[in-house]
Amino acid sequence: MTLYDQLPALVVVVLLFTAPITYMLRLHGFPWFSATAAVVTSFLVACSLAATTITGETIIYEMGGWPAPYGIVLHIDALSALMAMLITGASSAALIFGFKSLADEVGEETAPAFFAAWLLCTAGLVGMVITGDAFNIFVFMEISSLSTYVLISAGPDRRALISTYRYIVMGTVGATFYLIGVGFLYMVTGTLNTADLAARVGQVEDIRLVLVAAGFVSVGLAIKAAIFPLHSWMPNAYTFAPNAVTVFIAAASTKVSLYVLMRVDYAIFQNSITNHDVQLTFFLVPLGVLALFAGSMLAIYEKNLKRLLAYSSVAQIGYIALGISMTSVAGLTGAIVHMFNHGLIKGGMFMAVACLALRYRTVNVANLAGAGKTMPWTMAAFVVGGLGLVGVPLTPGFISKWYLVLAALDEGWLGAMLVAVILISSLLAVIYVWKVIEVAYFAEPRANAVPVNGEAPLAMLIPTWIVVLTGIWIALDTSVTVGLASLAAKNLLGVAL
Amino acid sequence: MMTIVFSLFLLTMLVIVAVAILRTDNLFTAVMLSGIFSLIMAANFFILDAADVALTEAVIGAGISTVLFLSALALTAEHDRSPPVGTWVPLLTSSALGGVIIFATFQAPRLGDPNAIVHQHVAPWYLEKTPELIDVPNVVTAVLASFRGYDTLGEVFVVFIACIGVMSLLGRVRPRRESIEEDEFDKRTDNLRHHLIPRVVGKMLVPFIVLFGLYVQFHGDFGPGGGFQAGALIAAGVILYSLVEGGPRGRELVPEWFSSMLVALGAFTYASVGVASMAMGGRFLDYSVLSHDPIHGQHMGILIIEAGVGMTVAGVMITIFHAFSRRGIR
Amino acid sequence: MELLGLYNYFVFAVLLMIGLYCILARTNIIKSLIGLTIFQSAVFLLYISMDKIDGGTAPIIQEGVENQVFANPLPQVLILTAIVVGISTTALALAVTVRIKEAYGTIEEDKIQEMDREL
Amino acid sequence: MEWIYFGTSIAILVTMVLAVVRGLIGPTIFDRVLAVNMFGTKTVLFLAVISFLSGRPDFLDLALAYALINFIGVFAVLLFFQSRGVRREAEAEREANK
Amino acid sequence: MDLVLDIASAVLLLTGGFFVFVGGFGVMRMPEFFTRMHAASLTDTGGAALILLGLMLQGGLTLVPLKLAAIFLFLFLTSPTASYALANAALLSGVKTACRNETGSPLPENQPDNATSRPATVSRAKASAGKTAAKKVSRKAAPAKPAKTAAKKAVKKAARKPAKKTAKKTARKKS
Repeated sequence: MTLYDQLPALVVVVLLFTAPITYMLRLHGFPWFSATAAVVTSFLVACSLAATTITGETIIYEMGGWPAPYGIVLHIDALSALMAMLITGASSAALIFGFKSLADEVGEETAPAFFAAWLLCTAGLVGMVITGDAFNIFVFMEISSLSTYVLISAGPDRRALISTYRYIVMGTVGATFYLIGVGFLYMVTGTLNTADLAARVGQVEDIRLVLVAAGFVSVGLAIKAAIFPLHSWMPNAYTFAPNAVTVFIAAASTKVSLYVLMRVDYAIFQNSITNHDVQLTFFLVPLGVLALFAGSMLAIYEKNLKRLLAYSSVAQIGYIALGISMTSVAGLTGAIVHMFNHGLIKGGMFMAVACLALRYRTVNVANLAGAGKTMPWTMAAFVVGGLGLVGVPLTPGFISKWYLVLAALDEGWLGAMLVAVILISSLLAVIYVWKVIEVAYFAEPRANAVPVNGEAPLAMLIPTWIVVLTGIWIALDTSVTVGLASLAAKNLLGVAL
Repeated sequence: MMTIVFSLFLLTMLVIVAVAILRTDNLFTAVMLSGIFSLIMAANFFILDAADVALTEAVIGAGISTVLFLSALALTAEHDRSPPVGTWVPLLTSSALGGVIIFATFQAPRLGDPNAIVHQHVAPWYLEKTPELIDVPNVVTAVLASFRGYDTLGEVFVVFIACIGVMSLLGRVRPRRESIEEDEFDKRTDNLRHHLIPRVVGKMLVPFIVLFGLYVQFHGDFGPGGGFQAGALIAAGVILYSLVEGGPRGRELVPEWFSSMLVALGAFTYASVGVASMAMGGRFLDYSVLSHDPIHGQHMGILIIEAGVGMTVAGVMITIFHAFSRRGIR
Repeated sequence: MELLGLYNYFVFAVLLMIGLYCILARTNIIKSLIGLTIFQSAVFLLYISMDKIDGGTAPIIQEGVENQVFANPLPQVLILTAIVVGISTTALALAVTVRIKEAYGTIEEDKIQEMDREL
Repeated sequence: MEWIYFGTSIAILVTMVLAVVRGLIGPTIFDRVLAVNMFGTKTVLFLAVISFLSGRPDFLDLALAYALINFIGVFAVLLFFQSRGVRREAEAEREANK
Repeated sequence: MDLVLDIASAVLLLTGGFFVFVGGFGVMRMPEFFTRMHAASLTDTGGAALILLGLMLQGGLTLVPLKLAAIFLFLFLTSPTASYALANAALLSGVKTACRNETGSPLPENQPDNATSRPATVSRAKASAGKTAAKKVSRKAAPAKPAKTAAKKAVKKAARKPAKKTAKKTARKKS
């Protein structure tokens, strides 16, 4: 066994292995350093996995050396490699970005615990993405959600506590729903391996249990992914978490649930339930459309900048849901690319917000008057991100929406309506982004406003701009993301067809 | 036949107790009833031939969970003062849920059906191959620690993160109360030292509980038990000591830095077994490569990781209990 | 007899309903958490009901006994995991509850909501 | 012999039901604690008998664990009452001092 | 020999089962807490001992009788301890017993869950702050429904009990 063969396991093992060490060694400054080192290593490993899988290869890694249906295997294809890249990338960017702000918000004493939780959160998300076992997804889902609760509850405001509590309840209900679904699937197939499940679920005679299992899995994951009517835990959780944490979870965590939803649905249910594409459309299209409108409207009327972005995430998740619901290569490509791009955009925007919060000590939109002058670079990053949310050409948002529109045009009258919906919601995005820009650039600061001492520190500004520029680069050179995504989409549908 | 009779009794009780929990507005009553609920559940698991799960549910569900709920209750409130709000929506949601499940399970295989698909595909392989590949009598332990060792690794990290969370939430102490002199307050709330009989009997039992925990730990290959149950039992012993002698003395017995280090050390042990097997040329968590003989390697691996699990679980439960109890006196 | 064999599933459904109702309808945080534990326990029941086999015994191989039928070990392993995950979640949620009580002085969600709205 | 075990276990089960009923109707919390305690001991006995009935007496470990755990639960309850009494006094005193 | 053992253990088991059931019946039917406790704790030990003894006879010469003996020992130690602890707690929180009823009239039902330890609270509060405060406290602490009766009872009880201990304590505190 060469090191190269061990890479699939290493991407998560590095994180898991470092977490207890981070917790145990209580040296000054060490927790941040070891966490960052581990996450960056994991990111590099994920990149090399992506380089392997972009050729269309699927990596199977047998944990413990036990073969597929009996032991747990890691199953890495283009899609999971892309997601692993997104997660570890977002995590390392947020950590590097948070070098200063986290030291502020967390404090020396709780730092080991906090960074261990951070490592485990990343590990949980990556583990969910690369595993090929339905129950293993649940275990890693719980690792990531428990550590997310810990990270959110580290927020300074007391409302962080109540948002954590709501998230715990919703998250546990969601995970339990998923567990029920897996239980029913196990009942009718006798296996837990996803590939094996996909093969055996087709032979089930009585489809009723499979159908209900699909329902439970979808609803459970929809809760975790904050798809519209089940999103209630999300805005407050994002708002009251420490800023760097928000950057990370906004960029990565809900997307992973969407990924699992997509993977489970396409790999297992599409080829076993007749007309399942129609069912999926009926489940996701209304929710997606509602999410687009409701999320955007709520964002327009929101005064708190972080919550505004959180509602905008609700809307953007609507796009991804729409893409998933179309069951076509273009639609799936759009959805996957949008997961990635939205991660980048939102990550960059929340970073900019964190910079603003550092200087202004508030994230109320009304109090940010004059930010365009005092913090030009930060606001510029925010504006570029905002353009990405709207979907202006040359921004990453444009690429994904382009694919979504292309996919929708293939769908007949429903597709035409969807195109209209996408366009309208982009206009709504213009409104809420403009609302912030107007205050920041054109409003006069209030007389009693606290004086702001200039631009954010470079340690925060540089990572922000790196993320923003990566977004631009991805918008210009689409070969990596769109290449991996369309490959992944074909893979998913190839199983289905 | 007998199984069905017993199940009928136990399951009906389960439902009745659950309804009672829902209806009571006294939280203490609810916690007591949920203790009964867990015990019934555990007895039911035993009837259904899941000895390991029954042990775990009893120790964790009925024991540790009740203690934790009571600790939290002592720090918060005792009455559920609010009337249920928006009763219709929850009622409809939950009945829809129940309806869907009853609809779905009508075609499910009945209890104990030997022809059910669950008994056909993967499960027989485990039962058949365990003596040959791993050679421990307890198949559950074999599956838990080796075939699905990666799951168990994840689970150890779940308890680890729970411990981290509780510590970072309750670790910072708040100022002492003012209304009662502190030593008086400590003496009267924190321990049972002035109760002669409970004190004597309780302290007498502590070593036996810990001993029994160790037995469960190392007997886990042969009978019901293993790291989780053992860790929880050992923690229960320490918790008993803390209950009798008071939190400060309990923390003298097992200092907080020690228990929280134990947590990390256990998780670290587990992960390093995996890394070691990678270094020795196997897959992650492939214990066969740990020794020249694969079966011996498996035994060794299972022993070490079960020890890691036991350490973590014991440490977590003790740490969490101490975090709650320290919150109480200060 | 057939229906009796399905009794486990019905109880599972009913417990799930009770748990969910408790979570959704009660505003008291601890009560909701107790509901959450019931909700999770119901799922344990579902899995463990699957492992039973007629005339079987727990999957611990006895020396010198031939032709034993063993229950399915896999659901048991899964539920061992799930139980530990459940207690971890509960412990964390209780710690959050204690902090909520300290920060707000109450553990009734509706009151907390009112307090937050005033801000 | 099997029927003897069966009969005994049914007797224990019925007692468990009675204990649950006492736990449900209360009326004081102490009745409920009593019910829990009694239920615990009955579970121990039940498991002991059942493990003989199913021919696997090596599962008595479980009964042992139950016996121990049940005991800890009662202690926790006792401590809870004690701290509750003091807490209420403190509350009352604070109230009075106002 | 086997037959003798079987019969002996059958007798023990069935008697034990009967005792256990009687205990459960007593817990159901007895009028108030302490008598219920009496029924429960006696049969907890007695019935358990018989059943475990009966099983021990069936165990043969293995580890099994030893484990049963251990269980028996534990129950023998823990069950009375638990009963003692519980009775003590109940007594201290003022659960009424039938024996202490001075008038001889049948007792009113004990106060339900929410009110059990109120008398002590109120008496102490009264000692330190006077009657009005006591009323306020009890009314405030009681839940909506049984508020009136509980408060009334509490005040009555407080008046009846001199609450010596507390008075002393507060005196000490003042000085």
